[in-house]
Amino acid sequence: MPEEAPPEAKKTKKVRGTVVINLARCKGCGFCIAFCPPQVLEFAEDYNPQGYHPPRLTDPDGCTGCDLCGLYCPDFAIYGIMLKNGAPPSAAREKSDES
Amino acid sequence: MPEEAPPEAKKTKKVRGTVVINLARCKGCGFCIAFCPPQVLEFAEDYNPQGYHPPRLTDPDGCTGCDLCGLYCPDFAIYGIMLKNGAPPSAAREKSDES
Amino acid sequence: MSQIEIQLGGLGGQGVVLAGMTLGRGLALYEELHVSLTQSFGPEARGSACNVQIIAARAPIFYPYLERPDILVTLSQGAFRRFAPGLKDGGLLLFEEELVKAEPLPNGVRAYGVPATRLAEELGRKMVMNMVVLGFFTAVTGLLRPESARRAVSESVPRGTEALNLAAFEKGYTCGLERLTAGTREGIRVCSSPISGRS
Amino acid sequence: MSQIEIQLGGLGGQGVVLAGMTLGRGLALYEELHVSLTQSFGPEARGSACNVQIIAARAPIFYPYLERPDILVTLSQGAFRRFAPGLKDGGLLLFEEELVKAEPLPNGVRAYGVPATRLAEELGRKMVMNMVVLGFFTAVTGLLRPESARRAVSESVPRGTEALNLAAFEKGYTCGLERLTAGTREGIRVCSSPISGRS
Amino acid sequence: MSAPVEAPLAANPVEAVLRSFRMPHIWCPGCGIGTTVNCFARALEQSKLNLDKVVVVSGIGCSGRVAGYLDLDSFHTTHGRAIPFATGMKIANPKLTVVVYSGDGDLVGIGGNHFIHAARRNLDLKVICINNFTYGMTGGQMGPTTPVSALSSTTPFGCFEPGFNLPHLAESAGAVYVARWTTYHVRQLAHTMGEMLRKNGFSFLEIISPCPTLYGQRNRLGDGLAMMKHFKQQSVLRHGAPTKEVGIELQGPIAVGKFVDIERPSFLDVMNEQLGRTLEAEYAGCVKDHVPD
Amino acid sequence: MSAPVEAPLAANPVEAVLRSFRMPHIWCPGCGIGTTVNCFARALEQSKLNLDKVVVVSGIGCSGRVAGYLDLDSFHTTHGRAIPFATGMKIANPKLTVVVYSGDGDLVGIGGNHFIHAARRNLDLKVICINNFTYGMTGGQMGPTTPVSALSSTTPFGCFEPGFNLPHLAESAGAVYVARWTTYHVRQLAHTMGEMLRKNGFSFLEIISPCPTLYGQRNRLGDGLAMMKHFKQQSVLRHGAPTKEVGIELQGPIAVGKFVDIERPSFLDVMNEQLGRTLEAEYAGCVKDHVPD
Amino acid sequence: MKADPIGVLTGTHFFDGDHACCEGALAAGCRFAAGYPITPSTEIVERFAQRAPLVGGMFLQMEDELAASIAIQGAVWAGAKAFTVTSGPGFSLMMEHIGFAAMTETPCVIVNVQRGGPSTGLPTLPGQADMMQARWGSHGDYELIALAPSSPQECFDLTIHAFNLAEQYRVPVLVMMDECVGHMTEKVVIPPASEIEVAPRRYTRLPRGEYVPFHAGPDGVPEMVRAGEGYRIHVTGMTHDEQGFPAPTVEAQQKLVQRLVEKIRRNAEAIVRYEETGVEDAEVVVVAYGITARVARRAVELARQQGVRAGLLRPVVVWPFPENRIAELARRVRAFVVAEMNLGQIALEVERCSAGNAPTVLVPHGGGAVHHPEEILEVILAQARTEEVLR
Amino acid sequence: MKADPIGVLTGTHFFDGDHACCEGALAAGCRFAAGYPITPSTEIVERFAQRAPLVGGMFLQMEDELAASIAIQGAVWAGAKAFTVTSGPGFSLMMEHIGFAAMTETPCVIVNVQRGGPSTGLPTLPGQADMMQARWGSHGDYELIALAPSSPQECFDLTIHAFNLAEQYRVPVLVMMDECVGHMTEKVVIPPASEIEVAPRRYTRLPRGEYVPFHAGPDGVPEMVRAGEGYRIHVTGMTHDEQGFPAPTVEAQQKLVQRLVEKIRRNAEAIVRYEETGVEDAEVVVVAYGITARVARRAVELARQQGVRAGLLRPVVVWPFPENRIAELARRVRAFVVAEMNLGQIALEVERCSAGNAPTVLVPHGGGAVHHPEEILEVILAQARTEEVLR
Ligand SMILES: Cc1ncc(C[n+]2csc(CCOP(=O)(O)OP(=O)(O)O)c2C)c(N)n1
Ligand SMILES: Cc1ncc(C[n+]2csc(CCOP(=O)(O)OP(=O)(O)O)c2C)c(N)n1
Ligand code: SF4
Ligand code: SF4
Ligand code: SF4
Ligand code: SF4
Repeated sequence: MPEEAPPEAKKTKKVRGTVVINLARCKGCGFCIAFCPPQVLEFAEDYNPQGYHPPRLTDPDGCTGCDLCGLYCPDFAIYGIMLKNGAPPSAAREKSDES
Repeated sequence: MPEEAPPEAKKTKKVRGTVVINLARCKGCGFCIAFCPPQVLEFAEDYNPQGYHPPRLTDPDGCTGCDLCGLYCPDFAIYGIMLKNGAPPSAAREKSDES
Repeated sequence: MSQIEIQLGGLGGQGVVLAGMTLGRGLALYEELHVSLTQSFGPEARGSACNVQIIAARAPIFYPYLERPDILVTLSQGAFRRFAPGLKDGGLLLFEEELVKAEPLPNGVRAYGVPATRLAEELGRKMVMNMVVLGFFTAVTGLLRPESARRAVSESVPRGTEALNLAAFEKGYTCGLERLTAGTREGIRVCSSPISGRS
Repeated sequence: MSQIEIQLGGLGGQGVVLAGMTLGRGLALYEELHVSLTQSFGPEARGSACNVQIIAARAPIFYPYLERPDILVTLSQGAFRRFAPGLKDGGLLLFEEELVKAEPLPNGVRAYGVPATRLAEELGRKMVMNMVVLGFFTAVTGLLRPESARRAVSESVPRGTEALNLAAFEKGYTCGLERLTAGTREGIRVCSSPISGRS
Repeated sequence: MSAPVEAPLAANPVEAVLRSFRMPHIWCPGCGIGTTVNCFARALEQSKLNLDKVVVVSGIGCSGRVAGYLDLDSFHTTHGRAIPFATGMKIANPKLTVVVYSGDGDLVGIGGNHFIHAARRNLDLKVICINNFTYGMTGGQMGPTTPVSALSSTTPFGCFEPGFNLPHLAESAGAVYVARWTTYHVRQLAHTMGEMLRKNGFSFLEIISPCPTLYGQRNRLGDGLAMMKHFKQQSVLRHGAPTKEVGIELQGPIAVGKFVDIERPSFLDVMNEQLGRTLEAEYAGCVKDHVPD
Repeated sequence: MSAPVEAPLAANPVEAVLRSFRMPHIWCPGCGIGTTVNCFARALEQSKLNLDKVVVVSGIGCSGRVAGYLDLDSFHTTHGRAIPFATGMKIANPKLTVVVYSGDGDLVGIGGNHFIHAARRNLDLKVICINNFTYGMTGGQMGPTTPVSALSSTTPFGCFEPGFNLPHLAESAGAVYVARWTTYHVRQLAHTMGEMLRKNGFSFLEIISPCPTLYGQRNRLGDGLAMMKHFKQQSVLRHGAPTKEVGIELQGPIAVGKFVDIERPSFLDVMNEQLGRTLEAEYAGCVKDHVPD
Repeated sequence: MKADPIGVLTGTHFFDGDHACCEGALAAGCRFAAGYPITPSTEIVERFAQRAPLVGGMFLQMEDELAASIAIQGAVWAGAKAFTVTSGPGFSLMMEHIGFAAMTETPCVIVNVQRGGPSTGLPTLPGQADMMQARWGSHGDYELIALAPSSPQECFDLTIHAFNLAEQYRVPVLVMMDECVGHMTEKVVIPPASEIEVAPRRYTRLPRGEYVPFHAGPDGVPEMVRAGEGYRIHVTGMTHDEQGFPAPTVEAQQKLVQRLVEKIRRNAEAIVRYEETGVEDAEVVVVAYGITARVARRAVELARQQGVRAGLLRPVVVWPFPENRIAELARRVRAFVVAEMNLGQIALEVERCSAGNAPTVLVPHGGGAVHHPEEILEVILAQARTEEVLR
Repeated sequence: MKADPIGVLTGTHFFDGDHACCEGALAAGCRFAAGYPITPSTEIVERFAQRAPLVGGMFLQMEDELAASIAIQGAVWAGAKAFTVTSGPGFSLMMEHIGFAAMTETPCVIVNVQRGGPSTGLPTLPGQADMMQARWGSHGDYELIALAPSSPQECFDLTIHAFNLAEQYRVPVLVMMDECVGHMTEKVVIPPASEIEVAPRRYTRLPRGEYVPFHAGPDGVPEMVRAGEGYRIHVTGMTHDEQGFPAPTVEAQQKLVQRLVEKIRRNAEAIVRYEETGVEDAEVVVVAYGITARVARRAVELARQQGVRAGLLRPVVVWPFPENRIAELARRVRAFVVAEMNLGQIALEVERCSAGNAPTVLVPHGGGAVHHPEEILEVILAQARTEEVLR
């Protein structure tokens, strides 16, 4: 159940996941930030082209890549991925703020 | 409940009720006959103008005037009345087979 | 006369429409005539007057409604009352003799009664009265061959009831032949149909 | 010129329509002008561009649509981009200076910026930015008397929010007076309105 | 002839609320609809209501013809729309007692949406539904209550969709009074109708009724009388039964009785309360001035 | 900028079933509809279904726009009629997996009749209903789920008719699978949607979803996030609860869980069985030849 | 009869057409509205929902348009004046009940704020393509009245007029707005109640025994009663006799339907209303209604500026159509130019009525926005120069 | 393409129009019908329910006409040919979905067996008063095709034709029967399947990437796909672009609606079909359709017997209307006499198209029965003697 903090959230400080954000799509609802189990997201200060504050990752090490942000995001603007050995999967090369 | 034979049905042979039949309206469904608690109705032999056999009272003394026939008749063609002292109520003078 | 007009009238539930449809079918499919059958129900859906009108002709029929029927079949007093006056001078009337008192008979009309209900009841099913009438019609009018009519009957009635209905047809047919011999009420036999050319 | 054309553009949610309605109300009811206000939403109901068009005139208005606005108010970059090119030569542009970069400015257009969002935020409610703009408009254009505008404001905003909105109006109005004194970007003050006759 | 006594026909208790001049009615021999009208007439009489204030609204169908035979203000509306018509009427004049009297096809076939929404609103309507398991007026097609495997003119090989359990549907949508009887249960019908006339809120009565012409004969249930006897035999009295359990199949028991009779503020009660509380003295009352008593 | 890693956006698990070129979508900030689409996308993916055979049918409304954003064969029909459209589609090609995805106003407001009849038929449709307690697309009017005393543009003094208890209605009409979650319950949603994709028969999922723009703000429930938190707080897990007990009020608990999951032969099963039994070899099978695999 | 002051918001307002329409209904004495939300009409009933409880009225949101369009008729027979409002798709759903109202002679008002169609079309953008539907959309023969306001003020005025006509002729009256007029805001002057003429329901004074519910007077309109007054009437959508009972016969049909149609056709000259500008000397007459009439008026002005004698005929009442006036004009004008926000509807009527005496040229528009005046101007100029029929 | 023999009941039959219509649908390849019972149309689907399971088809009885008229469209997009049947009140309820079919270009057939209206009217008796509704009953601009059979044989033939036209133009096609034709029984010849031409659906051959769902070829008709084939199409009743996605703009509207209308208007000459009898030398031309055409034909014969050169023009396709033919004839005939079972519908079109060149005289009928031929004859004779416009 989402409300339980998953075990990975404990401060093991090993990069196991990260999020990919499509900044342009974000409408700043804050769902991803509020419901991130390890609480590693916050609003960025800048506005995106739509005039909203998208999320940003505060603690890259804390992200577990659980993709709960991805499930919550009503604008398909963010998702989490698990990383193997702390590196993004090989194909992970595109720009994340395509509009 | 209709299925219980009312106490009046016992053969006390005192005229306590009777039925009034509008012959022309009858469509011969037989409801009145089938569900008459003292079973004092039967089909007449003649046809009415609509071509149906209306009911007739077989045993005038048996009728209790309970009006169950009246409740059942889908064509408003019959009803029962209680009689005081074996006589019809004073106004009871019209012809019963008006069409 | 290039066409013949037939009307069948009765009460809803008497099977008038089925009788008409069967007759029409026999004429259309097995006598190779052009046939137009129309029906009208009474205003209310059930239990009221209904009638079937049939035109049979050698040429295509455009106007499908009767002017004045050559032949009228009445199965109820109401139908007789309503339609008999419209019968063509010299027309033919068939009627269920226990349900219809064919009076007053329009001038010049020849009439044949059939105890169709009773004949049907003899078969145990009042319902097939209409096929008795059809048999009677076939015999009396000679408008269609009995084979044509029989074929139409077996195709028109509900599956499984063919035998019963055919039996009814035969009863009516036989009765018709008898009555023909006996003559109409006026003692005049119906002449051969102008369009079928058969008697 | 017997009429003046005003356009207000922005994003859904910025209160453009309410600002326009308030302005229209002030002009129509308290300046005794004929006013026609039309609005268009973007294709989608929410979050997209919307704009209000106002015509104010001394005579009855038949054709209620703008040809080329005399005055344009833009609260979003999109609105500026879309509508600024349509502004009349010598027209007047008002814009939210933190949301709109008023460039390129069409030829001959005089422009005044207002930090409406910030002024509204000073009041604690970003929402009332539209009333700040209205105050600014009132001051800069002189099209309607501030009393007329104030009355329109109190009648147009949701019950219970009158004070807040009026405060926003005053902030905008004051700012407008200041900016007027400071001059437009081209340093030319907007001239008195041809139809109001007031400055 | 065989009537042993010449009595005033007008004394027939139903005549008082019947349009006798329109008899004979259109219903077939052995059709149960007329029987229910008898019961309704008795219920009306016993209710002591001012009949000038009682309105009957029907849709279209054999059952929908009830309105035309009752000597009340009566409205024979469009197919399926008796309830919304009645809704407008009741709200515009809350002093009317508004009875909706129609068929199952009309009320829960085409009219199903109005049925559930009216139940949800709990507007004070008395809905009497003649369930004959078929569309009678149009010639015996399958309907929303036709049981699986029953024959009808549009299911010549047997129906393959189950019919509604109407009491269950009514209750789940919000009805506060739900009962079912068959046309065999004439006294109970009159009694239940009487209760409905007194109940405030959406009340629903399903009456299982014979359509011998188009349902009975096709399904070998015989004529009207045979069907009545079948009802008698199959009925099981189950006052208070959970409505979930009272579904009907082609053969099998027919649960009858009063299943639901609860209190829940009616639409007009809630409305007056809500508007009164919010608007206080400003609330002018509902469509007030159209209704001289 | 703040994304710590540049990763393929296409890797977003929803992209595979999304029409990304149509983004941004029309839904407001904080609207829950998009969240449900995420869950649906995951469910689809995990179902291992051939997505070419999955069809989504919507009615009209904000929720009704789902069809247009999903990269499936998708049909954006008329208001309230998604279910009958889907019915025709499923019967004409039983090999399609037909999902009806729409709003509460669409499905049980104007579309209520189709809803109950489809449930009765138990045709194999997967009905996902976004319940935001209001008519979003048209500007926040009262709807069939708006609770008593809630404010809406047509109930400016508070709503005075209770909303439907949808799970109860669905079950009583005949649904074989009934569940409810809120948009807060994303994993459960994906799981339930997956079950529905496998279930044969009429299955129904109600998703309580925030409409901050038109319902939340007007009713002082705050923005989308506040509403999500409210859902989290108010939700009570009640798998298997009697649906009668799961009605929702303006404030108060929201029962969530899977309430009904029973077996009952589906429409097509009953049909094939019935026609097969009656017609034997003559039965040619249902709309058979239109469906090359 | 004068309006009941409680419903009249006397004063000068800045209203859009939707709000003005609502106030018109209230001023006309309407106390019951039923509706189902649909853009761009909903504002009318939203306002009604706000205002009604304060004046003894009620807005009922129904489950669909079928329900809304019959609920108002229930309310009417209970004694209320009632209306419903909708737009395209909802209007299509009301067709059966427009026929029911016509058949049962139930006075009621239906407002259609036209948007772009067909089907869901352009929900937020204008159209004028339901004009023929307004006349012909229900099955069977019937006649009704349809009005087309051009401004918020007219939305107010004509809504009152609609209620009055409904009562006078016992027909459904349609107010065929368009999104532009519905959402355009202008000054709306609401006079004091004492200056607003309101048609009372034509209630009978006859007692029960003498009253024949569907027996019409010389104008073809029967008197009415309401439920609950002891008349024990019967009302049916079936063909009925004068007593109101089903009479499924050719004769009853002919008598009834003929009367229903004639009560409008015979009174058409009294009902028809149009406004003319510069028609006296016009060689080209533009026919346009609703918002398009205002655009057309600009085009006519521009044409006059160019020396072309153009005029404008604006049907205010669209159904019945100003047949005679068109026929009359046809005999002396060079051409009719019909501008409407559709691909040719009222233009067909103009063409028919002009009987070949003057060509009818349509300036079509698919909807979603008004014409540009230049588009109309161009056609006016072309017609001034030619006599060819372009259609 | 030839008909699939499984659905073709080759032979000579004695059928009424309703049954013939059902057989026409089956012969045309229709394998899905959805409907809701209503007199006098139900026999069509009752037969379909009997026959369909034997030929791989299915009749689904829906909860109402709204559902029936959209369920068939779902079936069509799943690949079936589908139709629904109804009469007056049900037809009114289908109006929204006729618009949806027009907007989404869903080929489907709707049969209306006309009875007496308006409203519930005369359920068992004939009428022809839904003819204008057929053309105009849904909101917004659209065009469709409507046929009017005059005999059971034509009920068969034209139902096939209706399905073919639906496929060819991707429009809803209406078969406007009347109760008389529906319930009249005559010989119906069903040819062998190999002699029945059936229009296949115009499926695309393009692969997914290249296929543009609403991009039309030169005849204005786009190619189609069905659900489940991997094209992942989107279909909406909103104004849409060629890809099929909502495009709520004036431009998209103009382009789309214009095309929807033009694909019929431009092809009208190919679609129009009428039958003429004795028109060549006629001074008076009677225009009549459906059952009334057969009555009119008798009247024409009677007139000829009296030495009056009368002729009959029977529109077989009523919409689009044979405008050009009427216009042509108008220039040389003395008068048109329009006989229809209504109080004036198609007569208005005749009047319009004749452009004042010949008067149009209506022989109205309230419905419930056909005209008596004498009624029509009288008017023919009167017109032969006069040139006055009577209308
Ligand atoms: C809109 C519309 N659709 C269909 C019909 C045809 N119709 C008339 S009555 C009826 C069914 C009535 O069934 P039910 O309500 O069960 O009443 P019953 O005749 O069985 O008593 C139908 C479908 C109609 N009149 N109007
Ligand atoms: C026949 C018809 N009536 C009304 C409308 C207007 N309409 C469009 S969406 C909608 C309500 C949608 O509500 P809901 O299904 O709850 O979806 P939401 O927008 O809340 O997601 C309405 C009434 C319409 N399009 N068609
Ligand atoms: S959930 Fe999505 S839309 Fe909301 S803040 Fe996060 S990224 Fe933005
Ligand atoms: S119940 Fe009525 S209709 Fe039936 S037999 Fe008795 S009297 Fe006749
Ligand atoms: S058809 Fe059936 S329901 Fe209708 S009157 Fe006859 S028996 Fe009654
Ligand atoms: S109006 Fe409500 S339901 Fe519609 S997109 Fe916005 S938040 Fe979502």
